[in-house]
Amino acid sequence: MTPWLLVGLPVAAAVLGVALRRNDLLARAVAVGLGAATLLVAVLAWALADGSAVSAGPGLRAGELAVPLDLVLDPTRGALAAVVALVALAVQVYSTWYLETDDRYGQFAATVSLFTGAMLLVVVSADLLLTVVGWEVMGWCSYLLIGHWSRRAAARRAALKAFLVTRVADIGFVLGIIGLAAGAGSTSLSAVLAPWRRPTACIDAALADGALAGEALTACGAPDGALRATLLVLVVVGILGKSAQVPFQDWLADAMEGPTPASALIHAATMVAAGTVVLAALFPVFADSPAARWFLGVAVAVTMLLAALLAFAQTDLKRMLAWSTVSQVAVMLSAVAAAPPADGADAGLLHLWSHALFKSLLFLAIGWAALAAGGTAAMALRGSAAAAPVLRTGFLVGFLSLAGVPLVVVGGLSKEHVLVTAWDGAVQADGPGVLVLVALVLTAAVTAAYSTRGYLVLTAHVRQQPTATGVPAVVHGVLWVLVLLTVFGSLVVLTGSFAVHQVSALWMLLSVLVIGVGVAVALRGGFDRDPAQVLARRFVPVADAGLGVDLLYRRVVATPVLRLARLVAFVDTEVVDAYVRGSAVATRAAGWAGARLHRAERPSAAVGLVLTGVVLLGALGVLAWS
Amino acid sequence: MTALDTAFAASGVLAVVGGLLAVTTRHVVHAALWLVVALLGVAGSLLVLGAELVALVLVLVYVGAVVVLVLFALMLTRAPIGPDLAHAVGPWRAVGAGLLGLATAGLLASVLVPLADGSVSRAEISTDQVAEQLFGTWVWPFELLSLLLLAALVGALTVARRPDPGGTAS
Amino acid sequence: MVMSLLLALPGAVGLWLVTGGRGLPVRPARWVAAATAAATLVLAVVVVALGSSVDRPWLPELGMRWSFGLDGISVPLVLLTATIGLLVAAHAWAEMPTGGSPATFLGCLLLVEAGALATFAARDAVLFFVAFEVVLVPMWLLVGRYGDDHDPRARADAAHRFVLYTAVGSTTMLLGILLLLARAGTSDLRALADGAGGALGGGTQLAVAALLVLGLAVKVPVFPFHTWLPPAHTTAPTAGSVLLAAVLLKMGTYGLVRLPVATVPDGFTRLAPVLAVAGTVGIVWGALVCLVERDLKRLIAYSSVAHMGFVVLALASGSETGLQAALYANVAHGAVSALLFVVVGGLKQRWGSVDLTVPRPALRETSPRLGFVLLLGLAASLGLPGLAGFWGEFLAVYAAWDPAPERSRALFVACAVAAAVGAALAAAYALRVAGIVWAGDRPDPEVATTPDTSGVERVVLGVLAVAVVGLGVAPMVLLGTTADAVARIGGGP
Amino acid sequence: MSDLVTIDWPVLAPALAPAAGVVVVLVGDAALPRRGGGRWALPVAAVVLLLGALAAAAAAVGAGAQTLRTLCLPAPDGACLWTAGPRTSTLQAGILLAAAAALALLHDGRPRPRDRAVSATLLLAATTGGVAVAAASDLGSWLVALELATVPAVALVALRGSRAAAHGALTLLVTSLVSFALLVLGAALWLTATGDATFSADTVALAWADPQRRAVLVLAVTLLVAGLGFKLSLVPFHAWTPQAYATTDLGTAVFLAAASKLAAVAALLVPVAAIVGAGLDAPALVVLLGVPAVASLGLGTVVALRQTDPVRLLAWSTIAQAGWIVVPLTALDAPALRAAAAYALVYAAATTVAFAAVARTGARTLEDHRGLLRRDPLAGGALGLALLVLAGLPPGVVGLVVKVLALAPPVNAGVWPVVAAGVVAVVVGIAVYLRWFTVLLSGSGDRPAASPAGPVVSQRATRVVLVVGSAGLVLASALPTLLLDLLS
Amino acid sequence: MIHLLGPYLLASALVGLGVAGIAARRNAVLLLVGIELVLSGSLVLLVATQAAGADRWAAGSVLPLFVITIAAAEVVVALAVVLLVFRLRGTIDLDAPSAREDVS
Repeated sequence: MTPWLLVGLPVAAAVLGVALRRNDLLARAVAVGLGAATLLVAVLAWALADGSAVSAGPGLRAGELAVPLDLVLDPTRGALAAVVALVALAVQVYSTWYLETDDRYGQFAATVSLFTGAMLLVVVSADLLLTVVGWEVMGWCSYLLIGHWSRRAAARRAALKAFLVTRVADIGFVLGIIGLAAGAGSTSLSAVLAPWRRPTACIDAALADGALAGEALTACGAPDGALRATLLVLVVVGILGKSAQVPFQDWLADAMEGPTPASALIHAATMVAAGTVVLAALFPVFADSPAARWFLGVAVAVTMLLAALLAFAQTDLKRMLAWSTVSQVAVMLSAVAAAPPADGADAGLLHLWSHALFKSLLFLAIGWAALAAGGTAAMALRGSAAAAPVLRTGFLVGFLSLAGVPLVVVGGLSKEHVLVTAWDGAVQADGPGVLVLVALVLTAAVTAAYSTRGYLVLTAHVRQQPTATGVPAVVHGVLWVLVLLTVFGSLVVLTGSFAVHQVSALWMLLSVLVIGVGVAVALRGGFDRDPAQVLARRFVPVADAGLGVDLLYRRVVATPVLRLARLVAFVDTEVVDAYVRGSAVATRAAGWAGARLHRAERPSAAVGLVLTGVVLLGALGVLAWS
Repeated sequence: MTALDTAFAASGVLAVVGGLLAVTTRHVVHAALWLVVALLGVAGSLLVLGAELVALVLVLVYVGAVVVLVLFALMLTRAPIGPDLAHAVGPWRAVGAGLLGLATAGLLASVLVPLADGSVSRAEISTDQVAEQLFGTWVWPFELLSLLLLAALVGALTVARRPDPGGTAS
Repeated sequence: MVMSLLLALPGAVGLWLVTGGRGLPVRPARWVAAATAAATLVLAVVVVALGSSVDRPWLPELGMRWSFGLDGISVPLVLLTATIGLLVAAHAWAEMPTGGSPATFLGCLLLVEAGALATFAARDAVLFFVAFEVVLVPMWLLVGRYGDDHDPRARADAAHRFVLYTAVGSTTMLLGILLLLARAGTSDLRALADGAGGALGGGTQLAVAALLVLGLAVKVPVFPFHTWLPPAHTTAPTAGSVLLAAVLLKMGTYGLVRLPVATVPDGFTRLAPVLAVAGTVGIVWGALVCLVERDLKRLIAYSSVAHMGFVVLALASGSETGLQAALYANVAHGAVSALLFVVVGGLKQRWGSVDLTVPRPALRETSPRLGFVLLLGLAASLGLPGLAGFWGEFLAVYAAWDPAPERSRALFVACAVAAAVGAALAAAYALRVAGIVWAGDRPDPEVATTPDTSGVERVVLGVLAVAVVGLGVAPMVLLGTTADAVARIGGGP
Repeated sequence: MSDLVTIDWPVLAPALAPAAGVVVVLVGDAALPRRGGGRWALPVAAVVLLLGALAAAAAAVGAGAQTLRTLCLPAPDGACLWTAGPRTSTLQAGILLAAAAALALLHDGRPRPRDRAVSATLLLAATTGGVAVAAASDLGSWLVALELATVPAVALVALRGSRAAAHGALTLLVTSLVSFALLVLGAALWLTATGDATFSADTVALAWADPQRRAVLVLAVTLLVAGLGFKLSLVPFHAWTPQAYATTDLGTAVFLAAASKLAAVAALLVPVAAIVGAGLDAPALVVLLGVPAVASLGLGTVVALRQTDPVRLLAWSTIAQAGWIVVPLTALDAPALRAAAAYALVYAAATTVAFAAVARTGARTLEDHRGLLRRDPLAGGALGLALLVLAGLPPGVVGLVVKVLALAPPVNAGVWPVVAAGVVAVVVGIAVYLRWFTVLLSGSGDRPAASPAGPVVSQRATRVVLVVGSAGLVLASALPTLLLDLLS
Repeated sequence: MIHLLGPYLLASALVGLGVAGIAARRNAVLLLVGIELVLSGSLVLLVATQAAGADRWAAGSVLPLFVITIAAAEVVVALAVVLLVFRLRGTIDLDAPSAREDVS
């Protein structure tokens, strides 16, 4: 029952929120109150979760396909649900202040609630169909949130782009899920996993008996490897889209047009991270398919480095954070791609957990700073951290965590785990471990560099110190809570909710070294200058344009599709319909001809017709008979 | 070839020649007259086939009444005494009509000729028998026929009568 | 008894309104029509609850019986029709088209409803055909007489195209029915379904199936027989569009399930690949046209073509899942398209036209309620989970991916992929409309405001919105209703 | 073998009534030449026709499924020259009723004193022929009755006396003469092939068994179909139809369109029933019936689509509907006969109602009917119903039912070309009738109503025809089985 | 004894001539000539049937009598109509087109 409550509460908050949107006070009460309730339920569920408990769903009668619609709760999912609920609550509380004067606050809060519900559904789903439901609803909510300020053309465009890019990728996701479900005749997660896993023990035994590999596979009823790889690649395509990985990376930076709380929600705990959750759920099958792992590995390796570089060179700090999200999500996914089958994907989930905390902190803080400074560009934000003590602390902790400084903060620890997992994967050499490892190391350096840059810019000394007045205490409180959690959140490892190995000191040393290199590079221009301007002046405009990928999307996808659409519309009216009109015209013409032939009405013609008709009919009859 | 066959052939040729001329001549009155010849030939053929009553009625009604009517009608419609140029048809139409006739004759002959396998003895049916059947078995169509004649006469009279000068024909 | 009353009530009152009561002023006419539609809905619920049926000889020479009754497949459609009937009758308060007497207009609505109810309840193939034809003339009147009064020529053209094109289809279907009747010896649909074409040879089955499918494909409409739909929708008054989309198109798909799928399964199996491809092309085709279409009503009509493509694809897959998906998507499309047409009809009434290139104020700003339902309809139309559109389309793609055993796997998988692409295109066109109409992605508008929805229109939209959400949140209700009847068809010998 | 036939007068009543009417009218006209300008003749004739219809209907209903026979020869032969099953009796009743309707609309003929009596005479005589041919079972009665049904009709058309009518009558005349000649040739060939002067299934089967006589039989049927095709307005024997309809008065047009057509159908069913009874597998005969049917369906509908004169439109629609009547016959089985009869009856009723509406409005073009439904609900409603029945669209359910009945036999027998033509004809036909229907409905009735022609009495008679005819159509639409039961 | 070939050929020839005559004539009265020829061909055929003995109720003789009478009646009506046409239109040309404006 608990998982249903977990999903139901935010959805109820959304419905109530829409109903009460006229009354700001009630809307706030509903959003925050039910958000808090959700968090409470999530924490309780996490605390009480013991092993894996499945809650039976209503079930659908869909012919041959079994659709139980079950939910499941185990400690890992509990932990994830808790952090999702926490971030959501933080965002809700923050929004009450941030969107105080917005005439559409009610809709916004309701959408955030729905978004939270959808993410929680993905987290606790034990049914692939429910996963799709949560997945798609998140996409729709992101459309609404990003386009919230629809009076701005850029926001409208960004919302459209976000939804369309992810939706295109979802073609793969939906097809992959359908294919997996079709193989099992069920959408239940456990039922799907069973037939697609390689019966390793059986195959080993058969091989030991001297059977050929092909025979062993057939005899043990092993799944069709190529089909499985195809389906998993399809699923991964969907995940790449939702998580803004190459080649779908471009929508996320544009999504910064949305209100900052929405960005915090999308980036920190929900949509972009959801892919990791789904892949972790599918990990037992995924781990068996090297092709799919390679596919994911290459994509995330490219993404994490590229996004980190782009982040470094952004003029807009909010966009820098967006690109850092892309990079960090790639890090999470890289753990899934590289993890050896025995290890599991929990390193990625752990990084998701910590990323949720520090990224929400960073976003909420920078939103406040931007409000104080009047813009999100690096120039405008210079020194804006001085507006409040919590901002300075928050930025420090947040960027440290982002850079992955070990042990001090959550981000560092989880990144260590990812590195270790990748190393294990590389050692076992069955998958993209080496590639991922190299990319991780390089990315760590670049991440350290842009984290340093961000901190430097935000805390620079400026003459006119921005001030933040009228910020309610509760917002301060929220940020402080997030700061605390960012510092101490890594203790979650001790709860055992995430199955991760010990991290060796050697790795810590290595990463400190790498981070040090990154920081050092960033500091080359001194403490008072923007490292991006120092190091990558030429690269900045290119990076701001996202390497021109947007143009590529338009040239390669949008324009051809529209051209095709115009062609189809033309063919529809001028060819398909032409037959219809043509038959009408032909009938009229025949009528005209017939009427014309009978116009003179000569009696001799009537007689001639009769005689000719008889002779022809007679001849025809006699011939047909003989 | 029996004598009957010979007689039939003679009257048949007369009928066909008469018919041919009746169809082809350009003089309208000649056409009617040639029709008389053809009908006489047909009557002869019928006689040979043993249907005296039919032959007699044919001559009486067709030659005696119908052709006379036709001649009157030709005169009333001011048909010329010489060739009728007003109603001349073009050569194509004539050829077409000829072909149509040939086709008809051919079609009929092609289905009928296979039926004529050898000579048969002529079945004799006396006029008495015919009369008995006509007024016994066929009395119903006979009465209907009288109604037909009555209606035709009434209709023809009314149709042919000149309209009243003051009639309000619309 | 109740069954007969259910069919007779709207029919009789409709006929009276069209003939004797033509001169009735608008107020009493509206009340009469609404009361009749409401009573019909009550009767429909009673019939569904009690399972009433009627069966007596009608044309014994043809072996044809006056036989009506419901099963799991027809129950949702009957309820949908009765509900939509009430809604369109009520909508007359919001919009009363000119072009003739109000009573005739309402009478035609009721006649269409009666015909559709009879179609869904008929248990005899020939009776089904007769009922199928009943809707033609009233619908023709609705389009040709009460339609868009800007262009009489286009109106007449659309009405004629509707009636003639549909007549081609229904006559072809009649041939199939007659052939079936001649070969199987009965026109009782239940007996035919029980026999499942066992008594017929392969060639006959194929011929019957081809005739039936061809005929019904026009009504559905399946690509490439869809070109009557956009003009009809564009021209029809709101109530007519709603009936057309929510009720008439359903008659086609319902017919496909009842006739070829149930009675000549082997013949249908041989045709299934063709139908699947046609449905898939329809999905992509309709969506692509929607990307560039300027007239919003035409756009929604083309989206109907795309949505019905999913239904057809699911049917063609031949599995039980496919049938379930088809029936679900069918009803879902009824609710969604009704919602959209009420909104768009309302917009057309307010704006005079729904040309997307004309700058207009953003609904989000000027009339948020109207905007909200429009957005809801568009979201449902693009297959957002939690709304009506999703389940049917997801299951349809699933069914195409995993078709019944006799079908070509590769072809159907290709169709599934194309259908999934079509679903993405659906998102593109739905958001295109949302961007332009709802969010205001247009140059500065000249018209300052758009009156928001109120009164009866609001109630109608509310009911439809609840239906759209309800179908999406609780798909198990509808799927459970149809499951047994589907299993009977799917599990035939 | 030479005894007189026995005569059962009540059975003959349907034919005797109009025949007696002829005598009564002629005698009355001779006795009372100046009495009311012959105005009395029409009611008398109408009463006679209705009595005859009553007798025929009683025969159809009362006899159950039995076949009434009379004019039978004594024992060893035992053949009967008059055989009327329920189908035939119903058709006879239809012919008589249609003739009565024609009489009611005979009001815009030449208003000369004697003409009413003459018109009534000719109409009664032609009706007698039609009724008699329906029950004829031998070549003699059949031929004579058929000509009795035709010759007075030619005179009726000519009677109008206008130039155009004269031309129409001339076309009708020459076509009928040629058809008669062909019909006689056909009868002669039939006798040659079967050796029997009756339409009997047994001799047909015997003739069919012999390949040489079979060819003759095929040719005989061709010629008989052609001869009847003229009366039925089948393409290519149709050319007189639009001219005659359009030039004569509406009463005569109704007679030609309804009574005369029913008589032709009844006459056609006589040889076809013999062929069907013989149970032949005869593709040649299917071709003979199918080709004219397809040609009529095609030409009739497409040309009707372009007509602006309502009478000409109805004339071309007659041609198309004649095709529909023949469509079921191409299957050459027993249900086909009933389907053809049912179709013919429904067509005749609908077309009579349509003509009556045209007579009431006096319209010369379709546009004259603009807004008719509002101006004149009776005429508009009846006309609308008739058009829907002809188009086969509900609420004209009976039109749809007979189309279903008509298509069923060829579908069953697999005569697909005819069926395909039927599908096209349904669609184009709907276009034809809806075109007119649209005009009826259209709102702007600001055109002045065309002045109705004829005196008040005729208007009353027209109204009776409209009311009775549309009531019949409504009844048959609600309970089509009533009609079909009469034919079984 | 008589060979049936003769009557059959004669009938075919007469019908063929009659059809050709009907098709070739524009004069309404002369059309009758063709008609009579076709009819006489039919008469020969009917009587031949009787002569061959395949006959019932003397149909071979009775039917010709009927036909001759009907033809006479038709000719009467035909000539009446032809005279009417000649009086009203001044021509009995079968090729003359109708005057449509005269329709009213």
